[in-house]
Amino acid sequence: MSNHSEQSGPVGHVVPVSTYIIVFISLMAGTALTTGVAYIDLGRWNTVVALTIAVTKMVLVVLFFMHVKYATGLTRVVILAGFFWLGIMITLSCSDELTRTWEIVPQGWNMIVPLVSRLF
Amino acid sequence: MMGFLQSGFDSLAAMAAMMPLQPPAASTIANSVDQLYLMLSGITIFFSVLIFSIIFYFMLKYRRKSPNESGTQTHTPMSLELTWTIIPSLICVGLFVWSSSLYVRNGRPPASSTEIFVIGKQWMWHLQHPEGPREINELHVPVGVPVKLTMTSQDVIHDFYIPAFRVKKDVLPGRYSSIWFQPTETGTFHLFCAQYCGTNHSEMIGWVYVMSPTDYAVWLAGGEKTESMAAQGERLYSQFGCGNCHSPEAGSHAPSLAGIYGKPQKMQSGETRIVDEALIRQAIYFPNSVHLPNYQSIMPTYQGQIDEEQMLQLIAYVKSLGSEERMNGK
Amino acid sequence: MSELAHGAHPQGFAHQFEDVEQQRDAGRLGMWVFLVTEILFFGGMFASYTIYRALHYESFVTGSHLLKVRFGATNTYVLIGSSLTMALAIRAAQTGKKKGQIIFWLILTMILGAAFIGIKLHYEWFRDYQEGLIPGVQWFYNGPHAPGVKMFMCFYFFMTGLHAIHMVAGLGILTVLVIMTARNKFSPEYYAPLEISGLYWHFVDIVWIFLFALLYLIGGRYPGS
Amino acid sequence: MSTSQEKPVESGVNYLNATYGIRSWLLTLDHKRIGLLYLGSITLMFFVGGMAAVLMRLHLTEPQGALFEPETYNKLFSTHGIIMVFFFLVPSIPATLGNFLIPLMIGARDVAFPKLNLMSWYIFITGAALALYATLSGGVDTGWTFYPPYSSLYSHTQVVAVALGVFVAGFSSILTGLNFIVTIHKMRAPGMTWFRLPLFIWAMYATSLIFVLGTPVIAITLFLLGMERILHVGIFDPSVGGDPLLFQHLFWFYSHPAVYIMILPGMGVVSELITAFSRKKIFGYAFVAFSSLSIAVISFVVWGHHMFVTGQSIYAGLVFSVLSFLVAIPSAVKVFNWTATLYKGSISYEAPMLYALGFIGLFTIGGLTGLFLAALATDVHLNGTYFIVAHFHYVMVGGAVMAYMGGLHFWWPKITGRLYPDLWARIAAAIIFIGFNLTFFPQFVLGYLGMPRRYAIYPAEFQVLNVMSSAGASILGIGYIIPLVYFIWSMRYGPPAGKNPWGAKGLEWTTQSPPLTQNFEEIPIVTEDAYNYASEAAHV
Ligand code: HEA
Ligand code: HEA
Ligand code: HEC
Ligand code: CUA
Ligand SMILES: [Cu+2]
Repeated sequence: MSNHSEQSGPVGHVVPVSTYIIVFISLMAGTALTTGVAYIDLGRWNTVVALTIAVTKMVLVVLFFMHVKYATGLTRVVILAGFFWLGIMITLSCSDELTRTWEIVPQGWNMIVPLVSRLF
Repeated sequence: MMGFLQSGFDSLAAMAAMMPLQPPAASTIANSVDQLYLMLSGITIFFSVLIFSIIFYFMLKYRRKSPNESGTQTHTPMSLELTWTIIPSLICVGLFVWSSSLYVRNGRPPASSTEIFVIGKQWMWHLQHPEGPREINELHVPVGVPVKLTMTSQDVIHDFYIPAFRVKKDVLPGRYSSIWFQPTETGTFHLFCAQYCGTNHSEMIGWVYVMSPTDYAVWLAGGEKTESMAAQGERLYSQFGCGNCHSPEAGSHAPSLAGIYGKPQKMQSGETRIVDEALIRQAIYFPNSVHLPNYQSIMPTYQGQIDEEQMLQLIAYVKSLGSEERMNGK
Repeated sequence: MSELAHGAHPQGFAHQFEDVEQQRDAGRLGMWVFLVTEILFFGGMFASYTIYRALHYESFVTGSHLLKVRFGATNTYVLIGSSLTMALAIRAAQTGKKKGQIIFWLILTMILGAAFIGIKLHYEWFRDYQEGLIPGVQWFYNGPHAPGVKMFMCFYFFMTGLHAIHMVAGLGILTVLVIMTARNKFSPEYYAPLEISGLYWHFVDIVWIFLFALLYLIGGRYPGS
Repeated sequence: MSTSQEKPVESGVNYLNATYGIRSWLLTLDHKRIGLLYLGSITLMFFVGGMAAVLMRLHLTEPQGALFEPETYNKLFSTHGIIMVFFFLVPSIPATLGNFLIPLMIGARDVAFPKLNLMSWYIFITGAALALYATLSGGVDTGWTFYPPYSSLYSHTQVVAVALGVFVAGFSSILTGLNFIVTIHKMRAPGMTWFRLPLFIWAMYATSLIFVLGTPVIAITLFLLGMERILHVGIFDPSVGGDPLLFQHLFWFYSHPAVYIMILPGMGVVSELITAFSRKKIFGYAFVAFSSLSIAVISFVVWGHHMFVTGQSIYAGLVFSVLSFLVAIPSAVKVFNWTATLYKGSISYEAPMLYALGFIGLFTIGGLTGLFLAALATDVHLNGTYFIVAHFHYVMVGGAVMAYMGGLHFWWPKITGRLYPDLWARIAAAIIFIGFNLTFFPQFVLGYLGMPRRYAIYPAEFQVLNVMSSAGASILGIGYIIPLVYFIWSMRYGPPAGKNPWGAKGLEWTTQSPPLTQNFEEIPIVTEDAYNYASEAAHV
């Protein structure tokens, strides 16, 4: 057969309840943290922190609630492809939208810094 | 018999005249574009002929002789695969370098260009010369002088296209785009709208008249007398009370506009932008989004009060403000 | 032919497959591929959002401050809770618990999901409506950065709206699952519909995690931001 | 014409006559029947779109326009483009031949999700019905590209209804792509490893990737456009700080890859045809297979080449230009490998082969003229002119439609169990080839001369070339009607085809024609590579 089992055993991987509870508590804590941090002045870093926490939460959900930690390479490739393509879309449209004010001859790489920082 | 042949040639010639294969090439960049075009045509013809003839040759040589025959199995030499991967890649690199450098070179207007302003709207072209004259669907320019067009649209996206000059650019609402050209011969050339813009898109066309400098001077002088664009802009400037803030005597604190055009300007965000048409327009329509360090955002928006044409005149005026003195001299 | 005789297959086995395992793998892969399409579906909005936010940063901050963080955060907790109960429902099926237990977790998930929508409708959208913050429907805002704020609110409503539609669809799916469980369709050998719906539910949760961070918390909430 | 000494249809039962009645078709879960449902629907759409083309070409015989008001003309080319792209060419090969052949070729009983498959047809029909309804009740005049702010704020036509139709049809693409990806991953017969797959399967796999990764984006884009039009709240409206070019980015993020949705399946078909009619293993199997994948991937990073003159930043322009040249390389690899496959083959010239060879030639021309457009300096002149119209008809009609016709002719005996008259088929292929070139070659010249596209009236000096083009279009039209006639004729009167009339390789030719509902009595075990014509005398 060409098909291979994605997970071991006939019933798939059973995750212990304790793991679920730990993940759940971390997610709740993450939400509290991200809301709390928003009330502290970190300047541009506010967004960076908020996004980092969001990504961490997403990874937790994907790995444990969605069982990707126990899944095959194919599943992971599929997920990564989704984010990679989203990345293509954002990067290349920004390559236009954020460089329109550039002169024909760029004024040097120092232009990039304020440009990238505008994203946050 | 001769006569018959002659008339045959004549009608062929007439056909050829009716059916040219190349548009007139009437600007300084036209020939450079045509050369690239010819090279691309050469490549296309070469590969098409190559593929077609190989196919025909194989078709004849290896045609099936008996119904039960099967092909002689060949293996795939790696070297061959690499050859026909690498050669097209090299050709592509060459084409990219050629076409991009040409594009960048062709796109940069000489500093000495005279500037003409264009507004596209459904379905006509409004043009205004800095000296003041306005035109609709017609553009008069002198031969041999670089001309820069600064263009915007009042409604949808249009596209300003002069085939004989090989220039084209979309004209967008809310933005300025520009092209430039330097005509090399006098004559009359097509002007097209090349971006679909609604019902009469195909009638949004006109003519470009390239004239000798003397004819052009006569044309400029003729017609009804008009103020220059900068002068019209100056009137608007006082009419809308810009000077109430933007002048040294004014009570409120606003930056001086003298000599700012074309200079880099530091924004509050830390970014540096060149003061160009777009920035001036943005400052007038969306003053909130142009934050200068050391200034309060007190400038009101003029959206809805100043139209695109007046905006261009104001810009022409701001551009004309060479130095501090000129402004104070008023 | 498969070594297994067809008669030996459990409930829910479809004829085009060779065995249960192949069917389960196919279903799982199919769901993941579907979720990738969802990533790109929402992604079109996220990409536009990113660009406009870079171009109109201050308007977006102003707009963000019009949103009600308290309810956004509450809803995040609610959704995370629903993800946990969903995971537990599947676990109950996996480990062959009584169907009552599976149904209990499913219903709890539905209650949390419905609570999310209720909070959203009542405390956010309805109040936004009263305050005239819905572009194109009811719009009174004329504070600073009005055009950009309007743009931001468009993103807010489109993104949370699409998300809410996904929630409603999720509730529909959960209803079907409850019925299927009640009819004894699931066993530790066959619980694919539960598992696959779970993936969907968690995905919708993840989208919200990002919406919360990106819509409610731009530029911080501290005084003077 | 047939080399087969087969007995006709062995057992009387097959997927066509296994059950009877309208219900058995409308509720079928058989991938082969669903393929036929699609075949019927898209053929209808093709003739609707073709009718619009014929009217356009008639109108353009005179510079002032022979038939219509400009507004009507605008609606015609918009309808033509929208129907041809979204309702004919995008679903054409995948939904008909793909549906029919994928399970047969990989040795499966059906696709992974038959119900989804049927659902995708109903979704498609709903979208198509919406689009047709909108066309009849006023039409749409935005062009197939729907650029705002014209489409969102200025057009007075049925933009929302048509956009909704395209939106809905998009979901049928997504489901088809999803189904194919899972089927190809999970349903292959024992021994059918990835590198034994027929190249058609590789091409369908690459196409499905684009379906799945690209289509959601056009859906959300049209959704935003619709909201902007209905609520007058601007996402793209420049007067509130929106950017109309953002729409173009999102639109082309899907629509550029979509042009490879149209060509990749065609390339897959051609790989099958070339090998079958030269009775040879394909030259460079791995190269052809991987070039499909690389085309699919690279196609997602070149979309900005449609925006060189629309005001995109010059930096983005440079990036997109170089990437567009890059996407030409895998196509070149394919063309050379097909040509080399003919070398020392045993070539015969039945109609499918004629279409395949026509494809190679016309796709080469169409593809190479794509390079004129990928080059920034020449694109400035050629953008928005008939040169582009010629370019894309060479790749879409000369390429994709040719391949589709070739594929239909090749697998028709398998689909219906009947043979069509090969002489007529060859005549039609020749007529199509000639008519096609006469229609679209003059348009290259027109474009270079500067004639803009989407023009209802045009300067008189372009008339001669336009008349040539219109003449070609009528020949082309006749060329398309002939196959319609003999295909219908053959369903009733065609001689039985037997299992394998062409002596071709591939699992689908090991089944009876037409196949059983469950495809195979017993799932085959694959032990050899694709196109293994060396293993035995070519025919069975
Ligand atoms: C099936 C559809 C299809 C296909 C396959 C292609 C293939 C290509 N297209 Fe085309 N294109 C369209 C459909 C398609 N296109 C459509 C519909 C539009 C217009 C949309 C609209 O505006 O309405 C368009 C417009 C379009 C533009 C935009 C023009 C503009 O608006 O200004 C550009 C620009 O780069 C472009 C480039 C290319 C390139 C580089 C390829 C390449 O993939 C081609 C690769 C193939 C080859 C190169 C030939 C084979 C190679 C050889 C024989 C070997 C020799 C090769 C080398 C030396 C490199 N196309
Ligand atoms: C899959 C894609 C596809 C296909 C197959 C075709 C097929 C054809 N197209 Fe199409 N075309 C597009 C996709 C396609 N086109 C797109 C995307 C555009 C851009 C739209 C836009 O600008 O928005 C376009 C635009 C376009 C234009 C430019 C309009 C303009 O810019 O003003 C023209 C002009 O000649 C044209 C002609 C044709 C012709 C003659 C055919 C022929 O091949 C059609 C042949 C078919 C038939 C003829 C039908 C069958 C026969 C009958 C119905 C019987 C009656 C007829 C006779 C007896 C003669 N097309
Ligand atoms: C009420 C005072 C006021 C009025 C009236 C006013 N401005 Fe301004 N303008 C300002 C201030 C303050 C700034 C600095 C912007 C900021 O930091 O927000 C400014 C900035 C500008 C700039 C950008 C300057 C730069 O260096 O980038 C331009 C251009 C400009 N104004 C033009 C005009 C024009 C033209 C008018 C009349 C139609 C006008 N302004 C009316 C106060 C005013
Ligand atoms: Cu203006 Cu087309
Ligand atoms: Cu493209």
